[in-house]
Amino acid sequence: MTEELFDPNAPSDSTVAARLAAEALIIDVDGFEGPLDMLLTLSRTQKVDLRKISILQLAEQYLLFVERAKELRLELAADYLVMAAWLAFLKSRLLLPPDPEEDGPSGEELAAHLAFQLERLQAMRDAAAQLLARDQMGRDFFVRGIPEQVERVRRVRYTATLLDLMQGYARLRTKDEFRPFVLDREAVFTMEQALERMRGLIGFAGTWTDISSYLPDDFRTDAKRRRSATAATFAASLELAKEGKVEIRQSETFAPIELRRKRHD
Amino acid sequence: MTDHDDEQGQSLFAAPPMGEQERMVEAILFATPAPVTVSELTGRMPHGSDPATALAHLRKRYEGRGVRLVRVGEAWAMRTAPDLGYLMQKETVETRKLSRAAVETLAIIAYHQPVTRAEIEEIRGVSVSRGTVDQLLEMGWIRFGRRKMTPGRPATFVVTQEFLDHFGLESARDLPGLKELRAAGLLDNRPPPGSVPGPGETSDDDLLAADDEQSELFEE
Amino acid sequence: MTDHDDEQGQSLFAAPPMGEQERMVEAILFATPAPVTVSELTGRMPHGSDPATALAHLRKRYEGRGVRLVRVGEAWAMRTAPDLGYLMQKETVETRKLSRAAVETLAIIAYHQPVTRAEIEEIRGVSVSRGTVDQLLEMGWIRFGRRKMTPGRPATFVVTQEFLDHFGLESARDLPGLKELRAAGLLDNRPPPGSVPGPGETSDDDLLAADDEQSELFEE
Repeated sequence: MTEELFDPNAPSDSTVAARLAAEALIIDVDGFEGPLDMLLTLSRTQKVDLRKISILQLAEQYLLFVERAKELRLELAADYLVMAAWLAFLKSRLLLPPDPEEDGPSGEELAAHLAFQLERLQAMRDAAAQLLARDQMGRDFFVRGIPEQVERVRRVRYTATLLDLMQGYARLRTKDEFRPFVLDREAVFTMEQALERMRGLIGFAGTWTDISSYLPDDFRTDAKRRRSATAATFAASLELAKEGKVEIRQSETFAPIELRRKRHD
Repeated sequence: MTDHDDEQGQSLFAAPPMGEQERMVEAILFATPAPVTVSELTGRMPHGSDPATALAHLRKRYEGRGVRLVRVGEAWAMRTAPDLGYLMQKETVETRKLSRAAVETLAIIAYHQPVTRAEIEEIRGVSVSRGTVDQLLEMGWIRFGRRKMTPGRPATFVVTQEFLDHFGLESARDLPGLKELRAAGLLDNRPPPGSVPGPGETSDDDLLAADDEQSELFEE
Repeated sequence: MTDHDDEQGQSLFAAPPMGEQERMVEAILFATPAPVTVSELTGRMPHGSDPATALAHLRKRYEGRGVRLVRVGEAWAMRTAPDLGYLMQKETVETRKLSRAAVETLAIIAYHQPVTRAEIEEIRGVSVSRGTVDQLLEMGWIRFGRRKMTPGRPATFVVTQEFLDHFGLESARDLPGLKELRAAGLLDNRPPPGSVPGPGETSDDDLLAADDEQSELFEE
């Protein structure tokens, strides 16, 4: 619809054409899909290959359009004004000699990219038209009109999301009974602990005493803890015997092991 | 093929050659959602056409093929050859969530690969059923990796490219680590309901340390 | 993985003769309006069948007929010959009138896929309305592709088999003018020098990554 705004046989006087175009654009600004679309439409007035388009001229046409819109006190959408500001900047870059102090892209580079964008948009429009011109299903060719009764056989496909996977893993790693690489010391009474405990108690062991009485209270009832504490206490007793601090005796196999402080006579 | 060319001259406008008419009947019968009568064909085909003859030719052409031209009352339609009826089964795929056991096993393989069955069981704390592993193998999400150089040379499992594709990962290394899982609120330090919090509850540092150890353990 | 099974099956059950296989493929494709993949054919045909070869024979058999065997992406379907379209009753739903925005968006997705919303916006110079994308999704012509491996992991869009089917394309590589557009550099995602105003502003990284993935998609 917007294409019709421009008569292809109009006089090639670009300023007249541009003015006419600008007027038409103002009336029909709602018909445009944004500033890039409008630039593409404006570029048609140059009647040259998009690759040879004068971006400077295009920028001037666009700025003229915005000026006219302001004169008519028409409100333009923000992105049209943003584009106008950018084109004004581009125009100054193209007209002024390059500032050696400045690092940014040159006016030519910016202009070339805008030309590329316009050409690409036009190419996509042409591609869309070519696509729609193809033979289409339901218009040029048709599918089977009487599908056969096809019996459905159900097959189950299993699926999971990344979230399921991570949650599953997190669940495992936070499971209380699961700590595969951290030694569970809850039920372990170490020899060091036993030694420390016995060193404090040994001074009172003047008479033969069953080593089981040296087990800490909280390691007596639970079988696992008791086993660990017994082993540790026994090992600690041997250590103390080696140091010459205690004596150990056992009357027969499996009889209670007893110890007392070694007297130093 | 077109031994009925003589019909051409019969009308003011030449009817299409019989070969063409046959194509037309074929296309119309194929696409029309109901059986088509001869008079309907006559109405739709160019003037001077002879659909009855075209139908006869077409019927012959489809003899012994996978589809046949059949008469339905006064009309004609194409139908699958009766001996091929058994092919008319279509699998419908029903998508179901993977079981918790399978998800956990898969997660362990993804995070710890290459990993042996024993290692999976150690981490899950329960034995891994054959069915679970088979299911993951069949889905193409895991495969056998290289055997471990440990006594018994146990087989290991690794995840496949298909797995990575399904989950949109470039490599298993892209799986979020424990820190990220925690940041995302997926790793809750509170024990799951039902379990008794013990005095030796693992701290964040422990978990992270464990993670390090574990990668050491599984890197070979 | 199933090599073993195949070998077993082949030795136990002889595959049907090729002529029979051709009939089977014919019957299955006639019965179903939607394109059928080779793997679905394999699944429905007797063990040891070679649907790819049967399809090649069948395609030849239907050359120049009123219906044709056409390829649609990875699948195959029977369709009427386009030159006979005028004979058909167009009571079938006319292609819904697509807005200019929708047509352009569709073309951009087809030619640039996989493409993010930001890239579509960069090309069109305007923001893409939800409705446009929704309409194309609803028509089944586009779907979500894999997320981009760029910051934010944006979703991408790709065209579907239904899209190919509708426009009679064998694959996305057969899009009209694709080669020329690529040769002219018009499918490159050229990063803007500095920043360009517009809602479709995209970072350089995104654009470069997009370019890689695109070439990946089309080079197969």
